[in-house]
Amino acid sequence: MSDTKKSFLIINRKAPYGSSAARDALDVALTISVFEQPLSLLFMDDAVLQLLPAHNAAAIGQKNLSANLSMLEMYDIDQLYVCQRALEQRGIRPDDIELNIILLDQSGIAALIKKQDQVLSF
Amino acid sequence: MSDTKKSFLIINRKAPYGSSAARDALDVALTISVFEQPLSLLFMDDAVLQLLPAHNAAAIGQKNLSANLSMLEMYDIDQLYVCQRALEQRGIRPDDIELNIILLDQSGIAALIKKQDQVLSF
Amino acid sequence: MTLHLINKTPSESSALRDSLSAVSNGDALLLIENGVYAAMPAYAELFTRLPGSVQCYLLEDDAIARGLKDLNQDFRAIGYDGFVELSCRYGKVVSWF
Amino acid sequence: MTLHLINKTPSESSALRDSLSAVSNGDALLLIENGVYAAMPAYAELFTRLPGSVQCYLLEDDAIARGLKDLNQDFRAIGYDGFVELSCRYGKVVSWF
Amino acid sequence: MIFSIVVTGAPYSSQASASALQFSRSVLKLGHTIHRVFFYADGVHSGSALAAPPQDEANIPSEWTALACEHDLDLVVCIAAAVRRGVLDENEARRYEKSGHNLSPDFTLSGLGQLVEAGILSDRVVTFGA
Amino acid sequence: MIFSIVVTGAPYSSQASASALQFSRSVLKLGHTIHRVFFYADGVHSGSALAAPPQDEANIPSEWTALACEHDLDLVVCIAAAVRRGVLDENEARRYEKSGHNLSPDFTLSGLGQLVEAGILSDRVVTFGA
Repeated sequence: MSDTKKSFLIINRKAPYGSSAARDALDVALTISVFEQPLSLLFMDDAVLQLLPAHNAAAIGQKNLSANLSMLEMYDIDQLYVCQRALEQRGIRPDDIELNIILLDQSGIAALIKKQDQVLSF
Repeated sequence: MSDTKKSFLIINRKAPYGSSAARDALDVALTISVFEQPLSLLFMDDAVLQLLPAHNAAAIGQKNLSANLSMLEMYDIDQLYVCQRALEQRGIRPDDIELNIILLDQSGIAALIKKQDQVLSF
Repeated sequence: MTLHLINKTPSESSALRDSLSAVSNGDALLLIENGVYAAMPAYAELFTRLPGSVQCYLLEDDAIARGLKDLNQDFRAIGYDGFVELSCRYGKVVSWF
Repeated sequence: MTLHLINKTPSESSALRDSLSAVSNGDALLLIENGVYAAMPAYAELFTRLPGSVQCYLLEDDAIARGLKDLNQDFRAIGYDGFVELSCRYGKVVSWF
Repeated sequence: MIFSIVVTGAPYSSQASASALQFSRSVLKLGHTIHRVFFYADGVHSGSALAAPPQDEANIPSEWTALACEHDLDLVVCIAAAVRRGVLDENEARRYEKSGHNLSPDFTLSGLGQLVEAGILSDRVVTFGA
Repeated sequence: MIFSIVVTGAPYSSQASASALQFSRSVLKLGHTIHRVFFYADGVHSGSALAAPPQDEANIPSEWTALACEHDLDLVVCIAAAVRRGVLDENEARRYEKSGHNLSPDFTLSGLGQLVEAGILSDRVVTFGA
């Protein structure tokens, strides 16, 4: 199995905290990186809200997602792609986001998906 | 308790079969009618899709919702209110629906909600 | 009068849009859970056609959890105690999700 | 090439809209579960900007269950065997929900 | 004022049960009464005796239990929604000949009549949906 | 061709598990292989041994069990998602000192590595989401 490599893309589309989707996706991302497979993450739609800084999820009895997001960088997952239109629709400036992100327009997203072996959605 | 009457409104907003919401709402409606409380049902958004005739849910291993909807009339629940805009957006003509329905516009919906004691949402 | 409770973002469900089409004069809106994102300034236009008599609130705990600040000034932030008080003040609570 | 699998109505989630913004030439769409409602003629406009090379399918079992007929002619109805065949023919399957 | 609370979302999957818990605490703190908390649809998983979240996360089912014990709350789980989803008390486990049961003893399985009765007897019904 | 299937919706609450079951039947009928079915998030409830739907309704967990027995399927339930939601096998019940367990014996609790390994070894991964 160690010889086999597949490129994985995780598509995130959900806001954090209201459901378990955001955390489920991050757990899968960390596991893929443990398996040392090529991995990209794409944030579309409400998932760009995961990228806002200064979460304080203790206020609702949950754990901060931000800690896990920062772990991505520790695990050398630095392919964080973000849908530009999703940011614009929510009035979020790329500068507001404290992670290294790559902005993609519609054709960029299509091209990103096209080159993957496996795509997992959350 | 037999002296107390409260008017109930059930707001349906979900399509049938994809989730349990439509059936959950109907089960509550039938229970309210057993308790002989004044009851209205409002179908908004995707819930108007529950009203289409000729379901055949056996195709996906479920039970037809239509049977339960017809039971509403047996139980004398004939206040079926339907959001006109939701029908229009989906190209459904009121004639396509084989139940006795009352069409409501936006202000009609607001007025309906206003006069209820309790509103349950599905 | 009715307190309308919305817990979904404008994108993940039509709950907000449907609630806005169902308010009466003197009702109130309260955004909770993911619903608080609707108070981001980018969504302000959704609320411009609301009657002036409709008060708008958001649950502070949910906004803090999500790192939201500089929100739409038309929304007043309240805690769970305020949520309970609103539930008492208005004749009923209608949930949109 | 990718098979895009959509299982939500145009109203209950932005899954369909997001999938449409992510298709490449030669991809295919397959509507399943509540997704089949998007093949109602009233929603035809959503699909007008798709490249002509994108094939559109819907899962017949789900359409029959929901009493849908006279659907958008651009969608071909298939069964689960057809769904499996499409999954083989396209290089991967991307789910939108 | 008399409140009843309806929860239709499962813990962890949705925020509904956690929000309802916080709301209930405030209701009681402010001197109001909770006639009943009714768990419907996926809300029935709030009554699980087997949920074992990591220690640094909230345990929603056991927080309901603690609140119920402190304030003598009536926590009712819809029986039809529950048995379908594999949430059983000892009686139902016997009836369906299942090997075990998993409803926390502080919750009661009962019918939708309990929801309607709560609507009739309560000044306010607040639904936390998923 | 080698398939793996991912299910993230609970039976009855969502159609995901039922659709995945139908799809899996067709995959096998057409002569393909299913490397693994992975149940994640609310999908973990597909592994419940206690679900007791009315007799005139499909019993999704037991249909999975029947299909697995017939075709020797590897049905894996994500352990982290499951224990949080109150789906436990005998081992986990012991570990968390719970009174009972409710995972059907034809399902296995395991980690997310099983999902990733399935993605690496399968030609196609098809997700049925909720």
